[in-house]
Amino acid sequence: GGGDTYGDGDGDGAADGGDSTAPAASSSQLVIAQSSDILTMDPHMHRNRPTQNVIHTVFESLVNQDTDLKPVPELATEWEQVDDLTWRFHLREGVTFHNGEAFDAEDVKFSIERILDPEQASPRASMLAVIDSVEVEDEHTVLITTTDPAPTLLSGLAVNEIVPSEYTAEVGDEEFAAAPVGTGPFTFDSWSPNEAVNLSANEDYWDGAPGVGTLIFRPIPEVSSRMAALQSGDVQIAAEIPPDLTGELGGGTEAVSVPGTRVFFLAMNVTKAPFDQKDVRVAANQAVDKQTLVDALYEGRARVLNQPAFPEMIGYSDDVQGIDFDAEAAAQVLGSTTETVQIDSTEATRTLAEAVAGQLQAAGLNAEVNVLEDQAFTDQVESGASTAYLSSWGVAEGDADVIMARHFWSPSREDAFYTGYTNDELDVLISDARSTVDQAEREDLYAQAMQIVMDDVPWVPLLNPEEIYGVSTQVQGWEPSPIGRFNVADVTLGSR
Amino acid sequence: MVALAVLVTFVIVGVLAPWISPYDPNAQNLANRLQPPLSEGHLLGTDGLGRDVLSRLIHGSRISLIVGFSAVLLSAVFGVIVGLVSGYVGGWVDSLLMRIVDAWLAFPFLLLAIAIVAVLGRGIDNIVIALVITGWVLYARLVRGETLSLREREFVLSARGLGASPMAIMMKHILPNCLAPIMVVATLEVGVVIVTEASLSFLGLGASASEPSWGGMLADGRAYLTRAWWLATLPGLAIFVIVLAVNVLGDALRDALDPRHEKIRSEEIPA
Amino acid sequence: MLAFIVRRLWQTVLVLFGVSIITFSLIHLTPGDAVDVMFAGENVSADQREVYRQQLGLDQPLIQQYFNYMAGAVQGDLGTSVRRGTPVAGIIASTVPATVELTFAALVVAIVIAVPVAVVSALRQGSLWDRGGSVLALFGISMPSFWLGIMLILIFSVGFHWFPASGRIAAGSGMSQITGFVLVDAVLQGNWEGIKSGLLHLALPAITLGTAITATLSRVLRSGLLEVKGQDYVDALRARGLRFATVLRHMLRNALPATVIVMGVRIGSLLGGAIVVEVVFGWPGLGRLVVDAIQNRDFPLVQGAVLVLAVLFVLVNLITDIVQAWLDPRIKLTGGGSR
Amino acid sequence: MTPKLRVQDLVKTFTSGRALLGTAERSVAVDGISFDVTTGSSFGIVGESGSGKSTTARIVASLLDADAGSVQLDGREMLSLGRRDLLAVRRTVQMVFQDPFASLNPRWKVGNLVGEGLRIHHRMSREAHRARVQELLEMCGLPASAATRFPHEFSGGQRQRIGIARALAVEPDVLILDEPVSALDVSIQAQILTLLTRLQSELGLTFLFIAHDLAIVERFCDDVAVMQNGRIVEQGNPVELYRDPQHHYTKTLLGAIPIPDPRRRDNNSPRR
Amino acid sequence: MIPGGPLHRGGFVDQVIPGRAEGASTPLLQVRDLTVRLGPVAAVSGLSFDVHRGEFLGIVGESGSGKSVTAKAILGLLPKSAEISGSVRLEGEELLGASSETMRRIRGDRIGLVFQDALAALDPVYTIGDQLVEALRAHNDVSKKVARKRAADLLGEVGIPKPVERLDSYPHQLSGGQRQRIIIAAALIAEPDLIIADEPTTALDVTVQKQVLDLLAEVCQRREAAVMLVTHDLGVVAQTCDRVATFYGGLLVEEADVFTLFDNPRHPYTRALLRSVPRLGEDSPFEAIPGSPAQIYISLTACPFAPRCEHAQPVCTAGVPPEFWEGTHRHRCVVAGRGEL
Ligand SMILES: Nc1ncnc2c1ncn2[C@@H]1O[C@H](COP(=O)(O)OP(=O)(O)OP(=O)(O)O)[C@@H](O)[C@H]1O
Ligand SMILES: Nc1ncnc2c1ncn2[C@@H]1O[C@H](COP(=O)(O)OP(=O)(O)OP(=O)(O)O)[C@@H](O)[C@H]1O
Ligand SMILES: [Mg+2]
Ligand SMILES: [Mg+2]
Repeated sequence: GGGDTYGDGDGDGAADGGDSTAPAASSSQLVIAQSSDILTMDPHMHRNRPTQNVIHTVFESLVNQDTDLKPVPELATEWEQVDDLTWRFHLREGVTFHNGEAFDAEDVKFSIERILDPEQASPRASMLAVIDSVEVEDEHTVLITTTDPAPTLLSGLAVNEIVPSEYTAEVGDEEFAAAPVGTGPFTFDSWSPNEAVNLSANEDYWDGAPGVGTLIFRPIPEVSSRMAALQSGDVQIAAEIPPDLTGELGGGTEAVSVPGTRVFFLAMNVTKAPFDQKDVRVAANQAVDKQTLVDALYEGRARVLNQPAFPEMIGYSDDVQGIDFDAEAAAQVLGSTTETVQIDSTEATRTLAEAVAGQLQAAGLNAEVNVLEDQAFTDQVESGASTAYLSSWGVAEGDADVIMARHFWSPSREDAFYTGYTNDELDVLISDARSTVDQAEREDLYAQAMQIVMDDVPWVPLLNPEEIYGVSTQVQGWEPSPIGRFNVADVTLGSR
Repeated sequence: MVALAVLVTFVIVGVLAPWISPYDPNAQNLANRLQPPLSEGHLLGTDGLGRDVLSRLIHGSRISLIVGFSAVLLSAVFGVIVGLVSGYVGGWVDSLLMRIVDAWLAFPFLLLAIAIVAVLGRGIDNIVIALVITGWVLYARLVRGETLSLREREFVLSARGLGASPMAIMMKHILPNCLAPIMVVATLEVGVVIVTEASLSFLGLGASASEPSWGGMLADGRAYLTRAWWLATLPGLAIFVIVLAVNVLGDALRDALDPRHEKIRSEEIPA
Repeated sequence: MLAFIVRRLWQTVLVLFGVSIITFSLIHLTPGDAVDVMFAGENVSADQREVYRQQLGLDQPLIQQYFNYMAGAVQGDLGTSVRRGTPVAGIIASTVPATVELTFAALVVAIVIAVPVAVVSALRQGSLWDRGGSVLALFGISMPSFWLGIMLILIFSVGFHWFPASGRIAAGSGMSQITGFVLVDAVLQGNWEGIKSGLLHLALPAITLGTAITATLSRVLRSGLLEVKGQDYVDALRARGLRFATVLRHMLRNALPATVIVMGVRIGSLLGGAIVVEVVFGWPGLGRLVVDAIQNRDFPLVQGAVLVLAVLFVLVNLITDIVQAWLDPRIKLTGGGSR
Repeated sequence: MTPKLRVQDLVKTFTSGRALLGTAERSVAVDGISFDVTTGSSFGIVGESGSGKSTTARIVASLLDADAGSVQLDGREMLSLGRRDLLAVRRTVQMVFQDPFASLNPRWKVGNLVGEGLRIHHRMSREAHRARVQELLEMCGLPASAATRFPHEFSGGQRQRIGIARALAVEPDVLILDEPVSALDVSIQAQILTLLTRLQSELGLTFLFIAHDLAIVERFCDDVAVMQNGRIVEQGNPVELYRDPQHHYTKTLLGAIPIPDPRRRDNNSPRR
Repeated sequence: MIPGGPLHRGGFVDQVIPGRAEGASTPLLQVRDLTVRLGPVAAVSGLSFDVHRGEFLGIVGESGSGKSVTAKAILGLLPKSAEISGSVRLEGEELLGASSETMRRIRGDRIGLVFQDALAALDPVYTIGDQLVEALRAHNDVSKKVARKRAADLLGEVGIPKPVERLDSYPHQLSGGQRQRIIIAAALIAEPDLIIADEPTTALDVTVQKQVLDLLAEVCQRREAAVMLVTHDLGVVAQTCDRVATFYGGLLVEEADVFTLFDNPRHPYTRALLRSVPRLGEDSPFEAIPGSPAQIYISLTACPFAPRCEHAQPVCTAGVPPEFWEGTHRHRCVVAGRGEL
């Protein structure tokens, strides 16, 4: 439900918000603009990244991810693997929820079971589906058992927050969403849908009181407006700034970026002409000048990919032989194709798709971009109707499994057709990697898998752009996270 | 007359696009992106992918003109018919039609656009269909309102007395008397429709991307307002010129149809 | 009169019924459902999706789903948003005031600008004033809202810092919601800062949204006035030596019916169609809600929002019909064909 | 022999005032009138302004629904005709409106206005059509060039003649004339009335003739009804009726006729 | 000062047009050489006449002869495309080309116009009460209530039953005669000095007609106002007017005091017109002037009546006939002027 106030804190004049003298830390106000509004404040009842970015300032998970996407302690201080199927987590002591309820093992058990409870119908259930049971060992220790070896359990736990067992059970789901209570650095005040989520500092936060008194999230869907709001001083951090617009920032604002977790690629349907020919797919890889794309469209704020993974990912391999740009070689093969190829895309990836299509065209492949509405696009590619499509896949978990098991593993063909590519050898490698908990061994398995994929080339891996934020120079002590979270507990506001 | 010339020029440009545009509108040159107007080889500069803006404008006139005119024409014709029938026949027919209009208006245009694109696929023809499906309502309401007033006028009564059929009364007596507002609205709608196409692009539902449209160019250019003003300004200007030409023509037509318009009809002096 | 209104409101029920059916069909014609959207780009197997569909009742036959929904709706329960898990009624209720507020403000802007322009243009047809007014109006029509909105923001928010770039009221103005209308609430609470802030926030979106209507309004009104100008009774009024303002009032009243109808439809489309402006200015209105809901395939929310829009439209059209009949006494509200 | 036209107990009420605001009040415009008109005769209606003459005319012309009563044409009830039959009736019954300008579509040229009835009821070649329109205009004393001009470019009397030409174009059996010559100078008046008389004797037309000029009615009509307050207060042969009026109102009416001789201004005349 | 046109001779401009014998004072309205062209139509040609306070000037003439156009021209109400020349003065003040504010003050207050077409002259969407009240308040500083009362009284005076209720009616709810009386009331309500009544009683029965004429006469007498009465009813002319002017083809063909005109008309058109008058109790056939009505295009070059005139001579078509004066009686017939009639 919506909040019942328009905002809290003390009235900071609207237009002159940015120009006012720096307020004292406790009363200072940090406004963050994202492109979309949250869906709910119940951490278990959504599957939406902007929502989680906000929720994670109020709630916390057992583990967090650092900038290299590696798991680090949050509400769990330590963990160990008891056996292939059992994990033990030691919980942080002396943590209380915003309503005063103490955080303990019961809350962890309650939260995970709440997500998995079919009655609850949590869309997050699939993320933790591998969990068989949660046992309370003692007040500050829990034991998690999985049905199968679960190498990605930690990344699953990192994105699922802990809610207070007593309070939640007492007030019920609806009331809980309206007045959520977590352990995070900020407490929830109000939410006016499509307008603002108002939070204030949790003075009793276990890691010390935050540096700002109020934290406000505002949804501003239009990029230009988001940047304008930043520049006019209405907001201090604006997320999702397209790289080619970073040049527009300045005058008290700057672009801050961090390597992102998205893999952009051109997928080719291996069951349809002309991509049923491997040499055509190879040629397509040769035809795309990724560096030029990075320079022109991303102002250099992206990395060229030679495999369907970026360096921070578990499973990325330096040894993989990618395919380099070679216009002449490409032209030799593509020049003899006759088909007109529709490259499906959504509006979000249109420019990149057009640029790639342009390069393919230059090499002799008759490529056209076909922009589809998001769901129509999904339908198209999942049903296998698409000849080629340009898309991206988010890998916030930092694990190659996310891509490999979804796009190149035959069991997943039932869920989505995508390129229709299968390879028995590859299937075995991926299956093995999925049931191995030893990370080094997994890395090795994936390295082999990557090479097979790059030999058969159902994809043209393109690039991995940085996450760019527009930030007011007022904001001090903030570092963006690759997965989009706002770790603003330590942020303070200086004068502009 | 100038207006007519402008309009004809645009149509000719649209028709001859493949022959007169200096470049392929989709030919990219990433090395040569965001060139300002009057730069070498590109009279009106290049866009974010290094495509020639002039060529895109020339090709874009096709879609924009087709969308603008066909959508307006079709919705006007359909809407006028519904409005005339509703207003003149009255009674339950009117109630029914107007309730349909109410329901119609309530419908989110986007939902319709998505559904149409989903069922019929992308392309300007489908954009036109979506625009017509939503557009006729305006004319229907307008004409119905005018008809309600006109049908009580004595000259309608007198025509009825002469034995004119309802059809003839609607078409020959009522319609000419509400043509002026229809014309004003229709000529305005040409602009509205072209801009709506732009808004669809803005919201990610534009025409097929392989054909440039002014609306699409404008929507793309908005991000570059400070950096490359020409990207949004030039297609905007093109739309403005078209809208202006159409409206000036509409005004002239309106005046021509107004028997009281003050001009000396000297050609009517009998010998 | 009363009977007329009662009958119209009764017909509204049918309208809503029709709207719900069409919306329902359309939403099911569109590709994908809420579950697909929710899990797009995630490693969620088809089986898992199916399970979730069952939990939400999306696996039931369409007719069944429709009847379930309508059964609730008839009892005033618009259902729960699939995406947000909160009751649809509450979500919509929180956006309607913002929408109405913006629409109203845009209308005020349009009237304030368009009426004088139309009057001067019509009276001095063909003059420089007339041409200037027309060009201005057409300029307004040719400028897409997103472009104008962004320009205004760049100039007045970023450049001069006169107006805020987005939102409805300064974050943290300490005002509680009573009616949901920012300005009304601010006045009720005597919160001057709130009034000021509310007005400042409203200004740019209202101007942006108002520009397009201004053009329509001024052109349609001008045409109406031109029509009226040549009528004998206008000469007759002048023959009585009436003041210009009085003659003008007569002309306006005669020219208004068509204008009112066109505006009625336009206001209608503003209510639901201010999407672009809402997006540009981060305005929490109904249009954006509907677009989000459509994109998320959040069926109950779309359906609920469309029903609310339908009610608003029916009201607007009812009001324009009444206004039209009030303006022109020759019109018979109750209709009915004569021989 | 059945009369050409039989009107019986006709009643018509109007709501006046603002129906919208609920201040409507009903007023009786025609209050139970009856009369017969025999084929080939002229029936005059004179009477007080606002007494329901035009209303009666409209009902008889099937342009307005009556509240009660009957109108029979050749013994056939007209008030309950369906659309199709109505069209046939319109060929036989035509009306000339009291307000000529309002009854002419301002956007039509006079040639088309006059030709409209022709086009509907008499298919003919374009040439014949034009010639006929020309003829009608000239019959009514309008120049042929009138065809290409719009109604607002004509004087009051010219418009009135356009209205007459328009009705005559249909070649009806029954012609309802609502003050058809009031805006004409006496010479043109005479021309039109002569034309009507000629048509009547040639084609056996029946006229329902509403007028204020008692002298014209006396000469033109075979019967006359005097109306006041929606009722016929007196009816009969005009010559006799004038000679020996019975009803008080008829007497007043006859007494108020201005005599076209300035030497005969009496105490009754406005300026003595 | 006033451009001499081809239509008059000599010192016409300075010549006092003889009005009533005692009319030595400046006339209330002085029209000189008024010429109006409407598109191709020469509606009025070289028109001159005076109207004095306290008198009724009757204007008769053929339908389409320019009577209404004259009335509108005096008040400056012709369409912009009309080509107008000559002079119209109200107590010395030139009205042709006067500023719109001057005209506004004069209209309604000094000169009231009763339009010929009553329905077209009423705003269809305002009640008649509103329209009357406005007409009064435009020139008199009275409250709405008082104005309404005056309006109702005036409606009563023009013979409209239940005047107070009628104030709330709309024009389309009235009968033709009722509307006509409304616009008479609208012209009278601000008590103008000159009332131009364009066929004000055509739709009225004779009793109401008499009531209305009585009212005009009363106003004329009480306020020393003048009335220009355009009518086709020669009975009305005979009973009310002091002087009569006859129009034909846009030309003022004859003017004389009412007795002279009826007793001794000089112009063949006036004679023919008088012959056509139907009289009660005479059972003669309707008598029309042979030939068809005049419609003058571009400009007048001959006597417009010549084609229909039984006395026509070659001189009649040689040019526009000049004015002939016989005391206060003037006419434009060359034949009559030569005494050959
Ligand atoms: N707006 C106009 N445009 C063109 N011609 C016009 C216009 N108004 C009037 N006329 C012509 O001017 C001439 C004079 O018209 P006017 O209305 O003065 O006649 P009138 O003497 O008042 O006749 P009536 O007795 O029939 O009312 C007519 O021939 C008429 O056709
Ligand atoms: N549409 C209407 N609505 C309300 N009242 C009306 C309407 N039409 C006519 N009336 C009233 O009905 C009565 C009769 O009108 P009608 O027009 O028949 O009179 P009439 O005899 O033709 O008078 P006139 O000689 O003045 O034309 C009048 O009192 C008039 O006010
Ligand atoms: Mg009448
Ligand atoms: Mg006239």
